[in-house]
Amino acid sequence: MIDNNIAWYVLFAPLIAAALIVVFTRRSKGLSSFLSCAAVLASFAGACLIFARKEDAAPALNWIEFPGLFVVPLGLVLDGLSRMMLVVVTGIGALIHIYSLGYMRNDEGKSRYFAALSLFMFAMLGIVLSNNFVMLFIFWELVGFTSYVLIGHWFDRDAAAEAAKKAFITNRIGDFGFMLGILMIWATTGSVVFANIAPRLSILTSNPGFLTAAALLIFCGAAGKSAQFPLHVWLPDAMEGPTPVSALIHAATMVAAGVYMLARVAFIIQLSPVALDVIVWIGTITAVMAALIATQQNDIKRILAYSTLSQLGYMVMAIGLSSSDAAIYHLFTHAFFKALLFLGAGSVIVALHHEQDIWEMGGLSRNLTITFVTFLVGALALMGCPPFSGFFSKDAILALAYEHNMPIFVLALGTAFLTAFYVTRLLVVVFLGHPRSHAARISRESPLVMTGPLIVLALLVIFGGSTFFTGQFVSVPPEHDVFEKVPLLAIGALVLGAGFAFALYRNRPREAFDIGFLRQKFYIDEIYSWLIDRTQELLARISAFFDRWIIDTAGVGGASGGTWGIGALLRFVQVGNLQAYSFFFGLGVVALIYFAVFR
Amino acid sequence: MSPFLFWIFAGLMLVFGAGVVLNRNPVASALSLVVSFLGLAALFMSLDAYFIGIIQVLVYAGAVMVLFLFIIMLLDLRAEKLRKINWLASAGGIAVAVALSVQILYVIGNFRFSQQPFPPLARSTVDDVHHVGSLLFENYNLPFQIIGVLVLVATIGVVVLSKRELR
Amino acid sequence: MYIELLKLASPETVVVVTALVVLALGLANERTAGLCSGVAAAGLLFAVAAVLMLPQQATLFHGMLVITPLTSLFKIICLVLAFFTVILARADLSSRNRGEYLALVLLATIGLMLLVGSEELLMIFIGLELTGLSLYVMAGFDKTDVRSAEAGLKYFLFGSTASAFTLFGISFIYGMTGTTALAAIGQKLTTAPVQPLLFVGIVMTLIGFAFKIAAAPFHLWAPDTYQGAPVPSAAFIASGSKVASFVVLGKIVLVGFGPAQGSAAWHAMVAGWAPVLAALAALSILIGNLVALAQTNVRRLLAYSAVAHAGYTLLGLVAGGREGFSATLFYTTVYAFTLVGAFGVVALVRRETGGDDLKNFSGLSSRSPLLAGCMSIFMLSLAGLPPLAGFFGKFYLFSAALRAVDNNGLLWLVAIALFGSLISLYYYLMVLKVIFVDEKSSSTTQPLNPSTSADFLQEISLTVLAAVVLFLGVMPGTLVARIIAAVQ
Amino acid sequence: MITLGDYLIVSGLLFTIGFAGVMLRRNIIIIFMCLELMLNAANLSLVAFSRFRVDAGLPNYNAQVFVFFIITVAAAEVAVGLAIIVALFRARQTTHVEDIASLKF
Repeated sequence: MIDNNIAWYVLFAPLIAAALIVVFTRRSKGLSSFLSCAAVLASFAGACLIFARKEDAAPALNWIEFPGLFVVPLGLVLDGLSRMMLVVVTGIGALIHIYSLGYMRNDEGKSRYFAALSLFMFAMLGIVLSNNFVMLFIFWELVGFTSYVLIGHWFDRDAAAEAAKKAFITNRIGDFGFMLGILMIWATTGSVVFANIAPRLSILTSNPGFLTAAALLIFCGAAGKSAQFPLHVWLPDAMEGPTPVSALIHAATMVAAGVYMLARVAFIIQLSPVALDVIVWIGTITAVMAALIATQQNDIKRILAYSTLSQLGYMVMAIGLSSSDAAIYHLFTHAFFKALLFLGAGSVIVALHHEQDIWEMGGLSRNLTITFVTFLVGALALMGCPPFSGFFSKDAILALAYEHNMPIFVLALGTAFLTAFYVTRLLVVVFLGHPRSHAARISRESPLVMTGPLIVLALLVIFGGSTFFTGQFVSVPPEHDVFEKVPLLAIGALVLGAGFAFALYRNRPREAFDIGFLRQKFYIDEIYSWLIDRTQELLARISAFFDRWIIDTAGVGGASGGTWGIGALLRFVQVGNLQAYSFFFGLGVVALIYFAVFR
Repeated sequence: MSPFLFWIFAGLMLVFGAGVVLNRNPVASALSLVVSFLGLAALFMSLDAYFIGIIQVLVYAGAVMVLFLFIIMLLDLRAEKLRKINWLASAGGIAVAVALSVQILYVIGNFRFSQQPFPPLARSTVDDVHHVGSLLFENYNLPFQIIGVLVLVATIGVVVLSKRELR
Repeated sequence: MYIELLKLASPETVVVVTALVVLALGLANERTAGLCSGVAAAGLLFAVAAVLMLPQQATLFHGMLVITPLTSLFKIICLVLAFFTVILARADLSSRNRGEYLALVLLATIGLMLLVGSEELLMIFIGLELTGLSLYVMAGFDKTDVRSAEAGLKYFLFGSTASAFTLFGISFIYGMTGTTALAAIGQKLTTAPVQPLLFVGIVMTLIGFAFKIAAAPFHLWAPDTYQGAPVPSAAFIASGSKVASFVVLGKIVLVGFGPAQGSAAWHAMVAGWAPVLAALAALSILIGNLVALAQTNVRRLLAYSAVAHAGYTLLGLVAGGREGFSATLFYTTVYAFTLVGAFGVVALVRRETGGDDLKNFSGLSSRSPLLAGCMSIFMLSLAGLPPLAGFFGKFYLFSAALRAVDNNGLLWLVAIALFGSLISLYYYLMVLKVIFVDEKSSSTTQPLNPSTSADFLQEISLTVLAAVVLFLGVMPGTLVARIIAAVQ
Repeated sequence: MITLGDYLIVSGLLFTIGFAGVMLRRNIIIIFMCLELMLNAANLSLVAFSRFRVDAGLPNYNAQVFVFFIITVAAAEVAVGLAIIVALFRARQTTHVEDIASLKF
């Protein structure tokens, strides 16, 4: 009855749901959402089954096969890593689907939303299960595409459309490098299957420069998807999408895909010390920078977005310190508490009729008790408060940094302090004190479909703290009792940051201090838009130049005699098009002959 | 053929070829073209290709030139008005043309067989019509039939394009 | 022998007869336009059947007519592309002179089939000219539109110049080897010493094909022609003519000029056709993508993107070998189907709104979700997003290029190509953005022509094309396996 | 003594003269004539190669057949080209390339 193909069912259930919605049930919103939820629950059940039966091997078949020339196997990989990710992705995905039933209940495009959500689940599961680079890349792109659709769900809002475009284009820049890296690896080792690349690594190590280039190019892809500096700009803007999407894509799963991919190919990256150095520093820079920016944001979702960036920085840091175990451990715990935080934020936002500015909230702990308690659990985990899951996983990374690289450790500790600071600020401003707006005063708790997932997630976060529970899923790095001072320092930073923020923001109606530099996110967006403007202007100039050069015929006779220099050039340029066409033709011929014969 | 005659006909061909380019009046250009092709036909004959030479004269002087003249008359084209000559464009075009000819001449100069004199023929080639014809109907039968299709295309095209639309 | 010829050239014969019938029908009565299309389509399907009945291997007249699985496959592809062009012509042109137009499409198809099925330079030249002449006339066919004649003229002038260069090159090749059959040329070149005259001959021969596939800097005609010509003509120029040109270009360089390949590796360039094609490819990718960014007319945009795609496709030939050639063939086939589809959407939009600028596409998603969906599949495939056929084609091409030369010598070219496809995403998405997001501005434009049965037929064919693009992306093996098996 | 090289040089010169005309002239009809020059340059070199490649005491007639085809094709091409000019002239009243530039960027 249950055969080996169960992994395939897990993978395809959401795709079938998406197809059914698109083809048949577009008109019926209720049925569409039901289909989508049913599919993801089925996948979750399957994932649990796979998780329980560890002996199952992954069935494989060849997708495209030409012996000796080109083989792309269509295979799934089922190891500890992917089993764990399967459960996390489908589990959190299921919760978020259910939550969406409440959050999106009155939305016009509910069918479209659920179709995209299902498609996203399919793509994400594909990334998790792929056993080769080609499939991984295809699902990778599909994830990018669906997240583009979901971010731009409310495409009639300009900001949402812009954010979607930004996300997509930034990701493409990363993917450009990723694909080049894949091609380089494949060209040298002759295989795209992870398991087959591993025994042939000696070919790569003989050429360290090439290896480093390939590793860094692959990292490019991860940097795009996991929003690492300098490709991080899309993630905060992506908060324009519906909140469940933020929770699913931009907290728990998609952004983690980069880290997951790095863990998958860690065996390649770890061969190149240079690449590891670059990766660890990029991770650290992202962590510190995002934490700094988060301290000055006012939008509740943006604060969470920057905290995501910062936590992803930690994970990448761990990869750079060649411990994918620690990275995955943090990914695992982070997925739960960050999804919890986003869903909590969504509950707040719905209660306040889509108000996202934290200074318009305040005192919500009285009206939104469940949301407050669960949010508090998530926040404590994010800060790294001892009994909760975040503490252990963060501690593992800190210990790692302490062991290998002191400057990184100091910066990581500083980030921990900043994290505690801004999370406490968020808690205090949103939930404590007095309501600062009418909406906040009359707010009411969200319905059960929304609070239910919150409670489940909060319980998971609490249990996540126990090594016994977590150990079932990930290989927890062994505790280094030598470094007892690391946890102590971490708790110190936590207490310091939290206390500082508590003192600063208690009963304060507006921002305590204003640092424009941080508020404007280091002006990185401005720099980018300046660069883009310059590029566009350059392109416009080039095209105008061509325009005049080849095409413009009007006023040849009357072309003002003008000064000799530019005037003469322009007149040459205005020869009338066909003549110029044949001139370029001739120039091309002469150049080619020169190139082929005389060079 | 003696070198003297060769250079006479080659010179004729090139000078009148240049005349096609340089003449302002389309009619004069068309006539230069014919003279140039007469020179070319003479060169063909010097290469013992009598049939091709005669075809050249018949087709170009008899058909193509008439077609050109016909269109020039039909459209009532006079000598080009003295438009402002775009010196820079001309200079660019000439530069490219000179560069191309230098390349071609250099390459031909370095060609291994370019100093090869006329290889002797075993038989007279006055019956080359026979040889060409038999090749045409045996080995080159397929392209010969395709040429028929090609002429059909040209006919349809000319009729369709130059027919006046009735409105 | 003539019986043999008739048997082996039966598909061509079927098409010629169909063309004559269509021509006669069209001349007989102005009102038989629908019948003409039907007969033409039926004739093309008959020809496909005739191709299927050809023997596996045959050679006539020293390679003038060669039948292999490869030529049969691509004859079918050309016939199918012509079939879609005929359907496209139903919606676009007024019924005036329909018979002549369809006859020209059919005759051009014969040219393509001859090109595909020949390994002899004379035959290839005549095939080029036959295709070329028909396409020139097709480009200038619409006399109610001034720009059509201009498109025809530009295409004609460029085409004749390019074919003069090709001919001059062929004469040099003939002079060096004493033959015009590709296989014999290849044999001669392995023993003959390498001479500069040979390279000049090769470069000049390649120019004619660079023109046909619209590779920079011989692409300048393409934007004007794609924009000015009637839509079906432009579609056929961009698809059928390109596919056949790539097939025959591949055969010429790999079979005929094989020994003079040289190398385009970054550190070890060796003179030959490979570096020449590499230069063309790099230039095409850069120019095509950069200029496409600035376009506001969808057909011009497609033209510049066609230039860029010619560049990508050349990568496979630069790589050479069986794998490279297969990659090129697969990519150009996929591209041709995608482009016919895209032009089909353009034709319907043009019919409905009277133009093909980007602004005519605004709000297409609400007017016709089907067209919008098809167009997004075509655009995303051109952009190379998985899981569409364009992605797999690119992946195959690039990997073939990387593996062909030792030590990743072609990495520079692949990097340029990847960079180009990164840029290209921007303008493809621009089209999609206009279609899906710019809703409001469209409500003012009233449809000029209500939809008719011809539209319905076209929508079906567009859906089929979109399905093909999707299918070839998900299961590329079905086509690639055939191509690889067919390429020796 | 006249050699193969002489014929090739003359042919190359004729070709570049023709191409120069294509690039320089603005009257489309004259551009067509220049195209004819280019085609005939190719014919000349083909016939020259054929004469200098003697087998069994006869010139290689294959090239002459090739030339025969080229002449036919060229005539068809001229006809089509001139028809395009007529169509264009009806629409625009001009045969000057610089007046034909409605299609641009």
